[in-house]
Amino acid sequence: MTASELLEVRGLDVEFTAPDGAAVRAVRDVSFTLRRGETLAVVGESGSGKSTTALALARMLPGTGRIRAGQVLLDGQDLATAGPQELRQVRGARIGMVFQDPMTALNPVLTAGAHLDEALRAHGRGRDKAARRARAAELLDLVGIPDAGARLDDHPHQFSGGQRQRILIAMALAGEPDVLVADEPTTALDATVQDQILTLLGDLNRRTGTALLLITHDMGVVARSCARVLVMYGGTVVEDGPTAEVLTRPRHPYTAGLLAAVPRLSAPSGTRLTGIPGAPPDLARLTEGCAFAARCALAEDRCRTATPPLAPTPAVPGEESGTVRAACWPAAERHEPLPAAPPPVPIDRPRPGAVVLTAEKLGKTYRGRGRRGRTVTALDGVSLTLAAGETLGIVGESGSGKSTLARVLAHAHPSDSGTLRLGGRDVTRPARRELHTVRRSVQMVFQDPYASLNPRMTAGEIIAEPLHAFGIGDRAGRARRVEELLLLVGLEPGAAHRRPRSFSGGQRQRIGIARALAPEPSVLVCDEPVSALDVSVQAQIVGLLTDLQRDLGLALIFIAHDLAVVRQVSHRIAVMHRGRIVETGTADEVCENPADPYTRALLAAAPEPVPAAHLPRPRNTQVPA
Amino acid sequence: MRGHVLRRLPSALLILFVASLVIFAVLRLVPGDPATSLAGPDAGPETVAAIRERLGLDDSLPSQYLHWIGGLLTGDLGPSYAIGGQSADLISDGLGATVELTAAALLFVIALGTAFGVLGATARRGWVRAAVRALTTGALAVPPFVTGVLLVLLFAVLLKVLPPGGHVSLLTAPDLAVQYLLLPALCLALPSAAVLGRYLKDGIERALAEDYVRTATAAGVHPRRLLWRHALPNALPPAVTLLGMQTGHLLGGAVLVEAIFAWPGLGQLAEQALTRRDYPVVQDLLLLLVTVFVVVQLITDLVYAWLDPRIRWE
Amino acid sequence: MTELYPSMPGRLSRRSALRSAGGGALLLGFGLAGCRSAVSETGSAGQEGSAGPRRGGTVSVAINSDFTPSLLFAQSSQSYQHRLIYNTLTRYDDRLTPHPELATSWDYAADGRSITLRLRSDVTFHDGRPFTADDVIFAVKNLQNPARAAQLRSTAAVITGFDKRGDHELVLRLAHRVNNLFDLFEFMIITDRNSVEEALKGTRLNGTGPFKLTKWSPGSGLSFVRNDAYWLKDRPYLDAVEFRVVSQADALVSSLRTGQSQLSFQVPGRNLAVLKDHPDLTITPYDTGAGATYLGVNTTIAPLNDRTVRQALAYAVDRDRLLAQSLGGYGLASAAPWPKSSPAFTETGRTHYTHDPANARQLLKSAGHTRLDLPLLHLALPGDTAVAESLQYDLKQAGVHVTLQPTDPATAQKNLISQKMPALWTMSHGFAQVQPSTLAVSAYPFNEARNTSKFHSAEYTRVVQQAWTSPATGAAAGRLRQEISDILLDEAFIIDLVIRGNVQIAARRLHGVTLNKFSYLDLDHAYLAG
Amino acid sequence: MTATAPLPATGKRPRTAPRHPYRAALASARGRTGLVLVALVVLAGLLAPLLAGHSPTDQSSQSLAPLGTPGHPLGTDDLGRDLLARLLYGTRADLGIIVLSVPLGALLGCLFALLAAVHPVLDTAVQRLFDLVLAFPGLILALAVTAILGPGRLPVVLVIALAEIPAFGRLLRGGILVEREREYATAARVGGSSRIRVLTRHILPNAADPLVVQIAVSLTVAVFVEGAMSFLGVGVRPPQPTLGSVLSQSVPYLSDAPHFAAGPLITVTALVLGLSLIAEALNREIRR
Repeated sequence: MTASELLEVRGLDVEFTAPDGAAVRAVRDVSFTLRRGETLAVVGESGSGKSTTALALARMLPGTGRIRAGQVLLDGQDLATAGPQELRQVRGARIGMVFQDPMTALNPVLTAGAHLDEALRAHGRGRDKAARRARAAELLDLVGIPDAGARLDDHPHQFSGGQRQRILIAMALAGEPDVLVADEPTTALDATVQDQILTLLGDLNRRTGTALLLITHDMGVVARSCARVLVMYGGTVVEDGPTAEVLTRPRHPYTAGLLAAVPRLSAPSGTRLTGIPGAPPDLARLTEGCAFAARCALAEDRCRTATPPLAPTPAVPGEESGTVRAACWPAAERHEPLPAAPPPVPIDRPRPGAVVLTAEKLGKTYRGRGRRGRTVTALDGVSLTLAAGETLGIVGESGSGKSTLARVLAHAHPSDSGTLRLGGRDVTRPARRELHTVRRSVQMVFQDPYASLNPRMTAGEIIAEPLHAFGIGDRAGRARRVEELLLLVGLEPGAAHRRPRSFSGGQRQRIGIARALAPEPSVLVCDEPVSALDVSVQAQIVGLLTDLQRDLGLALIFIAHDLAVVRQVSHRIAVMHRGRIVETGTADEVCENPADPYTRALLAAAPEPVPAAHLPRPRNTQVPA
Repeated sequence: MRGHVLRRLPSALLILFVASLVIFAVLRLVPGDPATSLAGPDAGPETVAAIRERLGLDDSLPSQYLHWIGGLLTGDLGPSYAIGGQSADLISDGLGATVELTAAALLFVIALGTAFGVLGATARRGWVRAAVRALTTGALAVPPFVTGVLLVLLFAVLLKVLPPGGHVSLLTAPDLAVQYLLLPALCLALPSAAVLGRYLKDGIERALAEDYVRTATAAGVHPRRLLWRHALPNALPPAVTLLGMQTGHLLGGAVLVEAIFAWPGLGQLAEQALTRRDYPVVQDLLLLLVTVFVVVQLITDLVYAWLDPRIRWE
Repeated sequence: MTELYPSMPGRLSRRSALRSAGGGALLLGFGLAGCRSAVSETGSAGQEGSAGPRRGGTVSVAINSDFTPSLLFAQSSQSYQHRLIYNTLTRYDDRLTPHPELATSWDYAADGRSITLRLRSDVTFHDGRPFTADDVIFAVKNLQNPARAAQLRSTAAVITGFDKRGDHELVLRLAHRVNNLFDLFEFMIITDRNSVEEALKGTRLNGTGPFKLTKWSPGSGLSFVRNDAYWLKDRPYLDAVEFRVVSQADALVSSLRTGQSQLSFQVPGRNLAVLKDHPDLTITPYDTGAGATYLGVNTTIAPLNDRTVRQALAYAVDRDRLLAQSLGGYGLASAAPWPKSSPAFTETGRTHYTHDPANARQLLKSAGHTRLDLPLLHLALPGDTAVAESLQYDLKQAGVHVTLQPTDPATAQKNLISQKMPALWTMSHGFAQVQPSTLAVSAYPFNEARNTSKFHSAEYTRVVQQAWTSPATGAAAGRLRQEISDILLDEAFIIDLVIRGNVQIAARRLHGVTLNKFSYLDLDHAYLAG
Repeated sequence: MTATAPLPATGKRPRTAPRHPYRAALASARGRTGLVLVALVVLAGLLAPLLAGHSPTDQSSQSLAPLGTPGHPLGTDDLGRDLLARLLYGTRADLGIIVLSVPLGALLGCLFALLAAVHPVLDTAVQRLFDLVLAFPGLILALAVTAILGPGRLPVVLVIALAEIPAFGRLLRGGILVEREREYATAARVGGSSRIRVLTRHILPNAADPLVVQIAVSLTVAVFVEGAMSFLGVGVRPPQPTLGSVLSQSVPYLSDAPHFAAGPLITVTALVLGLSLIAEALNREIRR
């Protein structure tokens, strides 16, 4: 181990005990090193074990988690076997950590100053309270909180999400650690805020020499922030190498598939992405062999029987050998890049028909609770039209009013002002009977497939609920229709008898779509339908929605914060900001020639998975897959 | 804060008004008669009639109600029918003793409840957790009338370290008063302490699983501080609400405990007054207890807001 | 309330050291270790001395219900303080012979229609005002007022005229002869006529008794100090008396066991077992009988209007078991209401009915019943419930199935005096311990004119009136008493079960405590031995 | 979106559908112990007529017989009644009371909570009603109710139910307020379900979880209240034994005949312990 090797992980195995008593190996045989001042990304989808790996470093595993085997050497000290006292001295002082959700990671009853004070006093930084307070103010200033001294006495709820993440970073820096472990630090944040936070992390790395271990699912974030990347799948490292190399010339089929599934802002409207078929593996049921074998197009027999080791791969043209390691039998013998994935396929979709939905000057304000009754204007004169067979994309950051718009359009909430027409009829404030018919033609798909399905009902009951509500069919007829719908969204009919808990995220979203389609609506409002899904699954759902539109002639409202996805699926895009639509136009036009400064800011902040410098114009490139 | 109090005032007054009606009505529904209980076991009808006349029990019910409420509004709580003296004097005498008992019990509830909660949630040693569970289960399972007698047997009869019952005012002889106070307060507090302990245990376990505790752990904060500075303050606000409820229970439970420890408080007074159908005393007393409950609720809300900064700023 | 706790003796004994240590451990955080202890020694004495009578000391009396000023002139469950604050005119001995108190001597007129009382002249009230014949006149007139609810009102009402002969001699003229005038004199406390309304509110109790009331703390107790100007020279011995209200039986027992209280008469029989072997306590049963537990029968409800059925009930109950199990063995199982000290007591009367379920069934059968279903009302208090349960079981053995109706005392009282009792009830009555005739004119359950059982009989009325208005002694009196007893036993509208005497539990060092016939506590000669 | 959850996200194990949380709770070690304890007590109550060798009301002259007396394994009480029989029948009586009163209180509480969900004005009214019930000292209430209704099971059941109404009502009201903001509720509304249907079919089943835990807690409270009422002489009509009445009858003999109190104390403790274990297990599973 050289002096520059700060952290070395050897053969790390982490195990959890499932509620039924079974042992689940969440991380298996993970090894990597982190040098002083280095930036390393660990990327993977849900269940890949990336967060567990990060938590295991400082022995912060929750619940039943334990390190079963392996070493975590920090300057030669093995943290895997360290006592509580030693660990406390390492946490914060040598390894600083930043977690995903800034909304819950700060203690609501403590002030920002108290948080920093806690972190400082834990390692005896600062002689007394006053000294610590001064240092706390410095730290807040360092992470870019304006008017730091005065804000020390504010509580977390008085800060914005981005500011909270900055406070967390300040906390992690309080002990002047050698390495900062950031676990999905920007996932809960808007793109523009994400951009600022990533910039901050980069600056800190450069200025203080703190090494950065960044855990993320987002290839764009990896490309933007880290020199080296570790790709994890099914609890193991499948690929490891310099970011530029891995992202442009992936060796492992999973990495390639993942990259192919990431929507590119540069991809034009009306194209289709290829997702990875299947779903990530069940860790409790993993046996010997490559975890990805079941989903891999290139899998061979040995992939299913023996676990491939993480080994250096032969050099491919344009790269010096041995910089990339991959855990893949075929990759170890391949001397050329993986066969090129097809470029995004343009979909043949019918021209949009007649206008079905018109909104004019919709307004909606929420009265804040509490005695001041602070009001929030969620919609401020929003007008739009939607034609049959058309997809209107709506983008905006949190608080822009896009979700409110979705709910007003779907009559989940009434609007305060403006008019809403459906097929020429004024349906702004429909009577009870009329509301019923309106709802039948406008349905909604929700963001969170976990929250939008009633956990107490079976999939069949959930899908049949609108049929029941609109009085469609008798009992047997409804059962047949449920079966049809399940097939339509790509689920087996047998799924009808299972409850939401037993489905994966993507499957749940399919159930949500089936429910929305049940009453045969003409308009489907999709509120962030894919933002809670893994990238590989995201592509499948987007594809499904596009197919359904084509087959059923649906008019779609597609709301998202990710411009790349929106561009891909939409005919037209409306950009929302502070309750207003600041720009509308065809999808390609808005993305290529944005007129509004806000749109430009949004576009600039969106991280691209492959650094531009390494990538020729996407249209001509053979995107590896 | 003043805004909050003012906003709650109308509904508080409404509760009191409805409560006064309910109290009045229930008391009239209860069989028995102040005059017959006052007349003694061997009285004839003329004696009863004379007493009814004297107490104004032959007036119409609305007029009796208005007479009572009118008196209250002018600060006159009325005479006691059966016990003797003025209702106001009896209540103020008992109130002191009950406030002492309830306050001491509340202290016990807080101290024991916190100990139960913290130990139950964080103790590493299995036997400590088992002991806490045994204590909380026992406190809930053994009724106060048994606990009380057992406490007296142990501390007063066997060990002879504390008096078996009775009351000395804290104002006149605090050192002695505390000795009289210990057992009844403990007896009254145990069930509530067990409930609070369970609640806090749950709250602390929940809080310790929160992200912010992970944040603090990652910053190297000592487990002790994690508990006291991070987890506990978050478990407290809901516990305060519970404590507010429990104060009502403590006041109610005083009926039993005061009897066992010969504690001359409102519980004994209430029971005595109800037994003798001393209408004015029962009415005043129950309305007072409802008022106390309403005020405690209000205080609970304020303390909650004080403990939870998010409420303050809304 | 200041003096409800005796102070701690000076020398630190081993026990008190232990106590300080234990108490200190318990008082942790109160910073009180080493302070005064609230645990008292058994009765605090004055100076050291021999076992003989001596001055000084405080006695703490545990009572189970508080003083009720509005019932000052009626006999209630709690009359112990009456003879401390006040005096009566005369006092009975165990054989019902009156002895002087405030009245020094008396003469009946030959026709029994008037009596001349000579009063003590050296008596003053606590406020210094001398006691005169006017105070006696007031006391009698006061009891004639129905609002006072005095049980002996009928006797007081017989006094129709007052002839004062100076301040200390008085002739009472009577409407007719009564033989229970001295019951009245035993019962009637002489209060200050100027402050009777205040007395009824409990604010000022001014009497001539051996102790002055210094404070009444409702719900907590009463405090008395020695009346230095008491007319009985060098009495009382005690400096002070405390009454401590301890309503709950177990708490009462604990108070005595720990020496917190030195005297009580109200420990229920069931709770006495624990005190029996206590080294510092003595238990003294009084066989004079202050009350009796009875089974009341509503004679208007079929088939209880049939005397045979009532007699069957009287045979069905097992008085001895009831006495042993529900009353701790303190009392006298008896079918007649009279205690042993009563002139009406006879052993044949006592054992007129004994436990004989077979006979009971036989009687029921003869009345045409094999099974009866009846309600039985009782007070919802632990002791009363045990009695009722015991009765229920016994009656069931004779084929009488009763449903218990536990009832709160106020409702029971209302039912009792407004004649609304169900078929059966069980309660206690008093007034059998004095002149037998008083029972039938003063105790409501036995009242010939109007009673809870709704029992009427010209014969009973005649005998009672005759007994009341004839001389208290002599063969005729004895015959009339026997007649009353016979009627009561034969008619069985009130089925007496157990005569309950007062049971006195006192600290071994406390001597000279007595009660009068109405349970007024007399501490004139009481003292704490060294 | 990614796994910060410790365990590989549920729902990725199609091999077995996850068990219903209640069943999982009862299958946990804690839940199983609790279940066994409660089951023992319940069985004792149910089988009282078979297990007890005597009638619980038969008296004899053999008062306060000690443990192990031939024919009376637990001894006898002051009136010479068999303590085993009284314990078993007492348990039976208590079970009868609590299984009636707690569901009744829960039902009424839930009805009020549903009423509160209809309109803000009703909500305020219902909340004040709960406050009012909570504000009355329970035992005084018990004395009054029993005085009005007369002795017996009914007042005991009513007093317990009354005391439980606000507990359940407040809990469900809070749950409904939270759940109706959830997306699945919005989804149901958008899907055309009527208000009533959204409330009863969607929100209610999801808001009901804490109620199940509360039932376990309330059963404990109910036993407690029954005991207190027996002690105050307003319990079940004697001579019918209940755990509370046997206990309060044993109080005078606590120092001389402790076995008198031991039976009911152990039974109540087992019940309370069992219920609290079940409540904890449920809580854990529901939160999971």
